[in-house]
Amino acid sequence: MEYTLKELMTICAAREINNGDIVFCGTGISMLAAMAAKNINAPDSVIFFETGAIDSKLAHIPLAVADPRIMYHTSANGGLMDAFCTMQNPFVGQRVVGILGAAQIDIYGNLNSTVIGDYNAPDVRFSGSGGACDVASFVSRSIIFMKMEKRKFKKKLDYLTSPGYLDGPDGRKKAGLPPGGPDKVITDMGVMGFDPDTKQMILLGWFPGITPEQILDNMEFEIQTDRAVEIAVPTQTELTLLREKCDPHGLIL
Amino acid sequence: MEYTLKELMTICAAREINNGDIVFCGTGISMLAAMAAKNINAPDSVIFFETGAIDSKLAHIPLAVADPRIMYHTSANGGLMDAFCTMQNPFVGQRVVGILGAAQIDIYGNLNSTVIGDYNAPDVRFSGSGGACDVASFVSRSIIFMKMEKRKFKKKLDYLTSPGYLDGPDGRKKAGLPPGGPDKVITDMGVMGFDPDTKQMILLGWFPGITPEQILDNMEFEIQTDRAVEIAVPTQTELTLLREKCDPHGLIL
Amino acid sequence: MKTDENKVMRLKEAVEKYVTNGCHLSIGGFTLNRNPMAAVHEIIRQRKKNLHVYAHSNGQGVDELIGGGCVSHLEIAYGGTGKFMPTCIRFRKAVEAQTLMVEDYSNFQMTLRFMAGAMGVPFLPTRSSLGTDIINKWGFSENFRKENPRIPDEKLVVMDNPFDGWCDTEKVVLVPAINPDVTIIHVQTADVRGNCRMEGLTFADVEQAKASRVLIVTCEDLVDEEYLKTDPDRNQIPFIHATAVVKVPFGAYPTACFRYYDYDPVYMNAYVRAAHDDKEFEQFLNDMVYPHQTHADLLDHVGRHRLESIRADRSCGYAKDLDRK
Amino acid sequence: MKTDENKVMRLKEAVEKYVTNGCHLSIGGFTLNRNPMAAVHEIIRQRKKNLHVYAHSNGQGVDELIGGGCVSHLEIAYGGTGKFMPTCIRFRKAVEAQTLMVEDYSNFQMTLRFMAGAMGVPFLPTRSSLGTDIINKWGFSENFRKENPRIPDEKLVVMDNPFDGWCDTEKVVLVPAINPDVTIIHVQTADVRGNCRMEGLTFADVEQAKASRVLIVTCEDLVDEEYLKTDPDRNQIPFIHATAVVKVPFGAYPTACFRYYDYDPVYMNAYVRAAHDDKEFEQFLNDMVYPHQTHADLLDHVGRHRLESIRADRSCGYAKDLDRK
Repeated sequence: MEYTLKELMTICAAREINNGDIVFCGTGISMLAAMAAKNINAPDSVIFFETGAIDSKLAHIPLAVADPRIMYHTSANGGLMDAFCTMQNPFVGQRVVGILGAAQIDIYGNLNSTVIGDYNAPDVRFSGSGGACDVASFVSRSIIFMKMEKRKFKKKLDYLTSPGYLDGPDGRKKAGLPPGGPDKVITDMGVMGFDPDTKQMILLGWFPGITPEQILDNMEFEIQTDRAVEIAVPTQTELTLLREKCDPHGLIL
Repeated sequence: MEYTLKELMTICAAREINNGDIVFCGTGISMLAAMAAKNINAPDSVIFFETGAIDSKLAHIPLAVADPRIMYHTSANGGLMDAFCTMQNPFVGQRVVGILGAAQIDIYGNLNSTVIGDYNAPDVRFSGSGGACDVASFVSRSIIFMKMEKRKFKKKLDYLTSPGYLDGPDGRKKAGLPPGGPDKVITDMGVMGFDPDTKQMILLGWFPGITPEQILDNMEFEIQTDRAVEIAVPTQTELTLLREKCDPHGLIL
Repeated sequence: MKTDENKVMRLKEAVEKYVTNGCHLSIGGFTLNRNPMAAVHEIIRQRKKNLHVYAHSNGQGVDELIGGGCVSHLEIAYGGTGKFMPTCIRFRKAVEAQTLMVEDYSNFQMTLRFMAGAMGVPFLPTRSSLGTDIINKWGFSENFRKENPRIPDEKLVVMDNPFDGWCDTEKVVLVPAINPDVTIIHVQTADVRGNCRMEGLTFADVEQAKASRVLIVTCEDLVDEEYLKTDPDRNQIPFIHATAVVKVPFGAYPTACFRYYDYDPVYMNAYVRAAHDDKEFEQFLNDMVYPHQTHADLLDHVGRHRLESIRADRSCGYAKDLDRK
Repeated sequence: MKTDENKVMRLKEAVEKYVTNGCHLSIGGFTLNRNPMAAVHEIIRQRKKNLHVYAHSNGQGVDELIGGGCVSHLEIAYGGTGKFMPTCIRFRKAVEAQTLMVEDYSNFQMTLRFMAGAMGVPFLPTRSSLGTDIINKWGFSENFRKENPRIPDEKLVVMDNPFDGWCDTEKVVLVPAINPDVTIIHVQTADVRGNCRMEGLTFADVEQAKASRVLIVTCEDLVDEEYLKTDPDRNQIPFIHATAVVKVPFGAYPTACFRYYDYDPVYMNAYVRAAHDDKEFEQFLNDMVYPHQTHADLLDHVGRHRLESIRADRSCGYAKDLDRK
């Protein structure tokens, strides 16, 4: 069955979500991945928005985390305080999985979504943290969407907006952050994870038609590729459910 | 018109409440005073409970600050966080008047509602602060009900539960408290205020049939009496509204 | 954990499983309203011991737990139920007899402590109690605190404002977070996953619920998930926080439950009379608590007439014509 | 102040009176939902200057205020509106041109800052952002902060946990309180005294409202006090916090208002196209904002057909069949 790159990326992320996970998601592909997981492999995952909605029905796909579509048929409609306290909560916070995107990422999974260039005289200004820094600070596990480009996989970030492992295995502890950190990086060429000891990014898999070398060519820093395998293409079921249940009008895909 | 001592005390407190005041009240005579003010002299005062109810209708007199009667026909039903944050709020907090009671009071209007004797091996244990310490800490002005007894008007409190002026004019500032403090003490023999300079208690008035000497005889410490006058007896209107509108079944009176 | 699991249990089993001797417990409600009394009675019936209880003003429930001999340590703001019991009687007796160790805070401080626990921060700041004995005098000794890893080393910490006078504030007092092992609340409506809807004031139930490792919810009505999700603006606690859900009609009795029933003045007055005397109180427990297998049995003992007298009027949410003397 | 006063004003007067040049302002809503857009347009129309704006993710409103030349300083977590505008365009241009001074926080931090302001404490603690440039890099210089008494001397303060490791926490970051001069929110329902009821998510509107010296409420429906007090569990802001109340139907347009109307994709797309170019954007303001005396005039210009297309379905609270491409 034919599939687009975006569909493949979405399904790769969805596969990382388990039943029981509480999924924090942003706008666009991140929200679609959460919806895909719920419709395909993790029907008992819970979709959760920083704006305060928990377990939204999502009868129609939202175009922002404050879209009125997320307010319909939830467990409780609260506000930002409720949402972020849930993530920082010592019990339920540990069950939250964050799905994030960014402009830049480094080898420890730290993210920049604020500026390119000097912070006080930036070449490019992005949206800023939003809830991303909060999610990356609090939750046990995050999944990051990135486009494979040298200017995005950076040796040194122009601005560290959202913490990954900071500067290594003890980075979070030294800074005072709770445990946790990035788990997967889903790109348009393959999927990365993090070495459990060094907390450095490693290649886990490449997409059909891509080679590990091509991936390395699109990064400023080098990562280990010896544990990587080719990633399974989306199944017909996955694709059908994604297209028909999650985004029938192609608003994101 | 005949009146009881409790009626006189209630009306004395009610007279201290102005239109626009947000009145924090506890159980019993304090709640009745707030209801009396609203029905007699300050129809646009707002009755407010630490449990989270604002501007309750009070169609029937509550017997506790969590009585379901306070939840009926309010501006908003919240919880303790809402209520105490309202009192500590820099804008509306200044409009809150607290009505308090206690087991002991000293010359600076500090209150004890916790223990008699040693804190760790008390002779008598009382309820403890509840919201009283919070109210006394935050609000601009408080009115205190006390029974005139030597063991209640103490040179030194056994336990300082709720701050008055602490140890003098700079007491609150030195401790880090916001401005404010006790305004009136309503007893069963007369009414006290506080000297604006020394912040020490002074006699403002005695009830008909009582002399300033009798009041001093019932206190462990001495207070100035030279500014005191006889207090006006309740008017017929005051008494009628109190009896008929506030407590028709005599649950408190 | 599956998130769609059915969390419905019997009250007896929930208390057996989660309320263990020596555990740290908090209960919802305030003075004479929405205390989880069915659960309190079950705890007394199971003769739980050495509970470390956290309370703001959780009046009737806390006093019965103390009277039942279940509590060894208590962190509290107010022991009373208003007019019926200006000072909780079994609480007062236990403190004066020094059979109960007490640490005093204010209502706001206890609320902030639950809030801090729910927020996942070690403390929250306030200006309440500066200059008072709530800061100066500790009920739990320094030694006891140091030896007990479940409580913080300091009762409270006074700190200079690190933002140099910002908000006209020179000092704040920091109150330490509470994370109870178990919180029990009684709500008007819950579903099988544990979504909760309270009516009227919520007191500090939401903060207590979210601060706790285990949350037991007792409810008047156990409803379809669909029912609660159709009007989510009214729901305060999403199911992700709940561990067990128990349907217990009149589960707050003898305290009130807004829009369902009022407090029972007959019970309250009988309690106050009995509580003043150890023997009479034992007799009270022997009549009202121990002999009943379940809360339904206790309600049978109380009888239809009394329950009818406290039924809430539709128009106002309480029993308008109740004799409350 | 009389508490029963009627606070109803015209929008023009409320903005004239309270939103002064250089004042510190926050607006409610989130990205493309419940921004007080009628008020935002009135501020632009009155050509207010040098506003110091506090925003978490108050997307469309903040970008239009910046585009209208009203804002000199901005403390913000997220400048975007989701899919329509992943990064706010006039915001981005102003930052890159250095005509706007920006200080970055996270959404939780901005929310906590409003909460601290509402609570009357100088700061609140969190663990968010430890180890990041949100702490290390300041947009407002130390000097600027020291010279400006309206902002705290420090952007953030990192502190060791004074309760020695309590809650497995070694460090926290303290975020300073915000007390804006004016907060403007748009709600579904208010009464003449300023009691407010929001439907759907409340975002940080409640904290923003209570943190502010002046609160301007615009509302879809202006109702009898009786109506709101009959169901107070649904009301979030009691009248004691409100300064002015203005009835403005479609007052959040072009952003959404749950159960009333959806966002308008036509407006959003036209805005995005225009915002990329200074001249086209000027034209956009000349068409959509400046020529209209009131919000009703702007709605007339938009036309019945488009407003009808975004009307919320009763069943779900938004426009189910809206073409959102």
